[in-house]
Amino acid sequence: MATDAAAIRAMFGTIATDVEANKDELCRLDGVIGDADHGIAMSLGFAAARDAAAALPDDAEPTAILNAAAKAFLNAVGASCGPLYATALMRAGAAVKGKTTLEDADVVAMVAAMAAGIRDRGKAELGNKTMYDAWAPAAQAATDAAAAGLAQAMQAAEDAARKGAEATKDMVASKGRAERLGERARGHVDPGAASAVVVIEAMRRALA
Amino acid sequence: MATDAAAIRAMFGTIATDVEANKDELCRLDGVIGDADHGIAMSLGFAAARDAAAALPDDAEPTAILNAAAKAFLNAVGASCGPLYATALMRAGAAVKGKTTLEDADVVAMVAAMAAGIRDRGKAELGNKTMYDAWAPAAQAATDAAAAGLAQAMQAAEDAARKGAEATKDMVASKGRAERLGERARGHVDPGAASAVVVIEAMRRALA
Amino acid sequence: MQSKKILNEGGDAVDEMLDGILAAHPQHLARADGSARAIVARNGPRPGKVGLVIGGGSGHEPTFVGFVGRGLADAAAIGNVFASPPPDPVLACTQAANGGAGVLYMYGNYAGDVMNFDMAAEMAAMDDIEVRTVRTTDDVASAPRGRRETRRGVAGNFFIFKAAGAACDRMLSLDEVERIARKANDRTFTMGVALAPCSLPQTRRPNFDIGGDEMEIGMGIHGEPGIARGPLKPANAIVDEMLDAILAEMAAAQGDRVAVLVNGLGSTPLMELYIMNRRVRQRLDAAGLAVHATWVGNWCTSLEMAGASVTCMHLDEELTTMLDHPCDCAMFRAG
Amino acid sequence: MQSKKILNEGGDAVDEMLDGILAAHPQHLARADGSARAIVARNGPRPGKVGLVIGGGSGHEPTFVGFVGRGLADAAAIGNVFASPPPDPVLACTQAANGGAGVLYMYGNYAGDVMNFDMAAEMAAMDDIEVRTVRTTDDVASAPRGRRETRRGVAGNFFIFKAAGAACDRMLSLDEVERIARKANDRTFTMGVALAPCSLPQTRRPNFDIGGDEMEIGMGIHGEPGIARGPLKPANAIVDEMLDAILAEMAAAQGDRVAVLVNGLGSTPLMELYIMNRRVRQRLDAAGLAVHATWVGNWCTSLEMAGASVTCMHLDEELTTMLDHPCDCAMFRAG
Ligand SMILES: Nc1ncnc2c1ncn2[C@@H]1O[C@H](COP(=O)(O)OP(=O)(O)O)[C@@H](O)[C@H]1O
Ligand SMILES: Nc1ncnc2c1ncn2[C@@H]1O[C@H](COP(=O)(O)OP(=O)(O)O)[C@@H](O)[C@H]1O
Ligand SMILES: [Mg+2]
Ligand SMILES: [Mg+2]
Ligand SMILES: [Mg+2]
Ligand SMILES: [Mg+2]
Repeated sequence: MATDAAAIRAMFGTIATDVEANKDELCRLDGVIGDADHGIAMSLGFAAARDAAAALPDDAEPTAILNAAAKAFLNAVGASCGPLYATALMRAGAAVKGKTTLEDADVVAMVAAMAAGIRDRGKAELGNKTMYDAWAPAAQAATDAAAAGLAQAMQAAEDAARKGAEATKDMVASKGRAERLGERARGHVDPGAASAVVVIEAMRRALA
Repeated sequence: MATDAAAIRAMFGTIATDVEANKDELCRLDGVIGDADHGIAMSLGFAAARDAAAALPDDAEPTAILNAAAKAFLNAVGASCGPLYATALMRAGAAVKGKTTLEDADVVAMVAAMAAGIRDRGKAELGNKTMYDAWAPAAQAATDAAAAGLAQAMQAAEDAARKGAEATKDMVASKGRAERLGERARGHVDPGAASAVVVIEAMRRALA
Repeated sequence: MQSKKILNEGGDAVDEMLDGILAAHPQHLARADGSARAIVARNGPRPGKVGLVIGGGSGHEPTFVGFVGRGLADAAAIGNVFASPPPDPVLACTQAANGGAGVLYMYGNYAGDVMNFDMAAEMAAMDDIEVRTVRTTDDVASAPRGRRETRRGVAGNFFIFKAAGAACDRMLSLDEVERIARKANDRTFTMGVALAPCSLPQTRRPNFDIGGDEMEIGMGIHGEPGIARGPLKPANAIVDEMLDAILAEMAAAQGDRVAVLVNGLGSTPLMELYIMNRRVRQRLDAAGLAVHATWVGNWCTSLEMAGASVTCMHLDEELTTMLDHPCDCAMFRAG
Repeated sequence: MQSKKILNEGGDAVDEMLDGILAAHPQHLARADGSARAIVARNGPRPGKVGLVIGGGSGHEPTFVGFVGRGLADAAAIGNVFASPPPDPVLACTQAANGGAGVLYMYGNYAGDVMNFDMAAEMAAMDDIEVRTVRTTDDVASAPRGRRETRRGVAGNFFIFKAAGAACDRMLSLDEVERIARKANDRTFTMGVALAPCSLPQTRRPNFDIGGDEMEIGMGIHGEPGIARGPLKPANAIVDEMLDAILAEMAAAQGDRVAVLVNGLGSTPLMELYIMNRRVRQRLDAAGLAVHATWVGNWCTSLEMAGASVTCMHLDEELTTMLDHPCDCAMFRAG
């Protein structure tokens, strides 16, 4: 199944809907170890991304859509997740530059590019208790399972993201707002990792 | 039973204790139609009055005690009840001027003088929904029953005060903080009338 | 459960607060000799100037103590929380503020304040100090228009005291100062709304009950009930209700100028107050009125009550001059 | 039950607030061309002057927008509630503040702000504007002394921005301004305590849970957990805990001078803040330190959070000069 511009537009719709549905829970998670706004920021960001994607002409290429979504997300949000997802989406756009329709491998490359963008922007490493702890294993799993087809690759990504997010519970944060909590952050899932699962699951449902 | 300076000192002790015990309830009543501080003001005022009375030399006359108590009450409190009780106590002092011990009739005169002091200071009339609605009938009842002895006179005063306070429930206020409430003040006892009952009952227990 | 407060003994709160104020503002404020509750401006009182003495209960900070300073009040008498000061500190203020040209008392129109300040005025008369009194009555919600003189004084104090203080600072006579103070009061209109109660330091218990989705329209700054209870409305609707009442009372002509105060009662954030101001400006623009100046903030509080009020002062040339006149107080500067 | 707020749509709160701010303070503030969230001082930026751009999430008013004005910040970029502004308004501020002598970014040290301001700095570099960055890290509760650079910036912004803004206004070079800003940050120490949560306009739900008799020591100004939960203590004990930490860090010599800020988080009344200041002064006196100036009030808030912080700035001659330098902002005047 090839992924065209319309599918990418639809993907932003799915992500926006799913994030909106999880908004309160994400705010609640952020309230425990952060500042209680993560659900708001994510829902604003993906709503803006969806609208920006929808506003482009029908013949816009995937890269243009991803770039427009990145810019819209960033300007609607700021915060931590703004630069992180904006960079992720711009890198996704760069990864598929020049293509009108994406092969399965391109989609997997897009996911991997997003994870790398988050890492580079946030200077996060594995185990820092951030969204990167969901995105990194997701990208790795998708890449590893790419040969088995997009459906399996994206399912593997989702499963790995979920496991990665769950694992942030046992971590002490060393990036982001929770960084100063020390031991008190332990026992609580990182909100950015939790929202990464929502995003990756939505991407799977939309694209695979 | 003659009332000497020691009895008047003791009276302030009794009033202070009783008002203190009713402090929270008086604040609660004031919260409904006023500013929730009447219990605080009354307990501060009578504690100061008690201490001022106690600080005078043993041979101080009743008038001196009442004047010292008046001044101490006023300076500890301000508010509405400060000038009202300070005036009441100063008038009580004036009513027994020159006496070292008070006959029963003097005590009744003292009660009547207190009611008159409150009326004059507050320019209150009967039915204004103020402490005067308890003090005025109390003074009248004590005067009417004076011939039957102090115990009966003071009991009559207490009963009349209680009835008067109860009757403020049905009134619309036209003095004090509740004045602007109009119909919304109806159904609630005036806190100053409620505290008057406490004061008059304490005076009965202490003096009669 | 008791309300949470950062206090030592509740009964010591007012005196400890004043200690903290004097420690913070030694250039502006001092205690009058021998009176813990009479706070005097270091650079205010001077010979030939009418003295302005304000005062009232504590719990409204920066009102009253924060408005003591050159160009505004010469002294403030400080009562217990929500309780008028007794006559003694008022008299101490009077003596400190007296420059031989008479003294004006200004305070909110409450039974307790009236009795205590009147007693002080009688005592001052015995000292041969001429005292006049102007009580503020800006709360339009507290009595019908026909009984303006029985209304409460609330946040409009800010403008009314300011105008009178400027008149004193400009060395006008007691007659003139009194006239300007009365005019300032006559032309100042406030309406407030409360969302949640405060609690007194000594009781640490909410001083009134209100439903979780209700507001009280016209509530007084000590938690006295207002005009009506109703469901909490959006900011614009609340402001519209306030402005409807204020504009009707003010009866200003197109092109007239007003000064605006959007005042928080204690725990309503500046964000909400400025959102209110946005609507106030829309309404005044629509009414063809020019806004000469706007203040937004917690200027007349009720401890940590939630809610806000809007005040409009209907300016004329003289009041504009008085408002623009500089003042330098511990908690308020203008000009 | 939702928290009560005076709002229209929660999502419109920040933009409506800015409308209300601009309506109230037209002499001081304007929007930068084409950017709703870039607020510029009318009389701030000028040729040859280093531009000072500050910013951060909304909900801390009067921080940041209230500190825009001549003698302090030239512009502030305004984010959503508790969220860093994106690079675009920061860049708009940078262009507006640029007088050809370089621009200094100052903001609290939070991951989101770092990423967004760094992106803006990269964009400014493409416009050939030299940008330096000094992040504030005054919250002693947020990391051990050895990791000072990872600490949060909180109410101490007040002093640190003030010092840097004065340095800019005195036409010092970008190197000098940066040096002074870093020194101001290095010598500023804050410790806070929270008693009750705030709630965001969009969720209207308390942003953290806390027991009815508890306080959180070292809580951040967005409700981030602090060092420890404990029973609510009396004011003096709370201040002592704060001052013990601050004095240990500050390591000042007898006779050294400090500036003091007792800051309310939103719904803690001035009464309580001044009671705290009383104890602060007692402790500083006992430590042999001289207090050069004190500010008490709601300068760096967390919407309607209850609680307070104490900040001490360890002055030297240069910082004293900067603090005394006049500034004229919409919500803050000095000198
Ligand atoms: N440096 C970083 N690298 C990667 N992810 C980060 C970094 N800093 C923060 N995050 C992520 O951002 C999330 C918080 O996002 P959000 O609540 O939107 O921002 P803020 O902390 O500014 O309120 C955290 O849970 C974490 O997953
Ligand atoms: N003018 C008046 N005459 C008589 N009593 C009055 C008058 N004004 C107020 N009061 C009494 O004072 C009581 C309130 O006292 P208090 O709470 O101490 O003062 P405040 O209203 O100043 O808070 C009222 O309940 C009423 O009984
Ligand atoms: Mg967050
Ligand atoms: Mg009362
Ligand atoms: Mg009272
Ligand atoms: Mg945030």
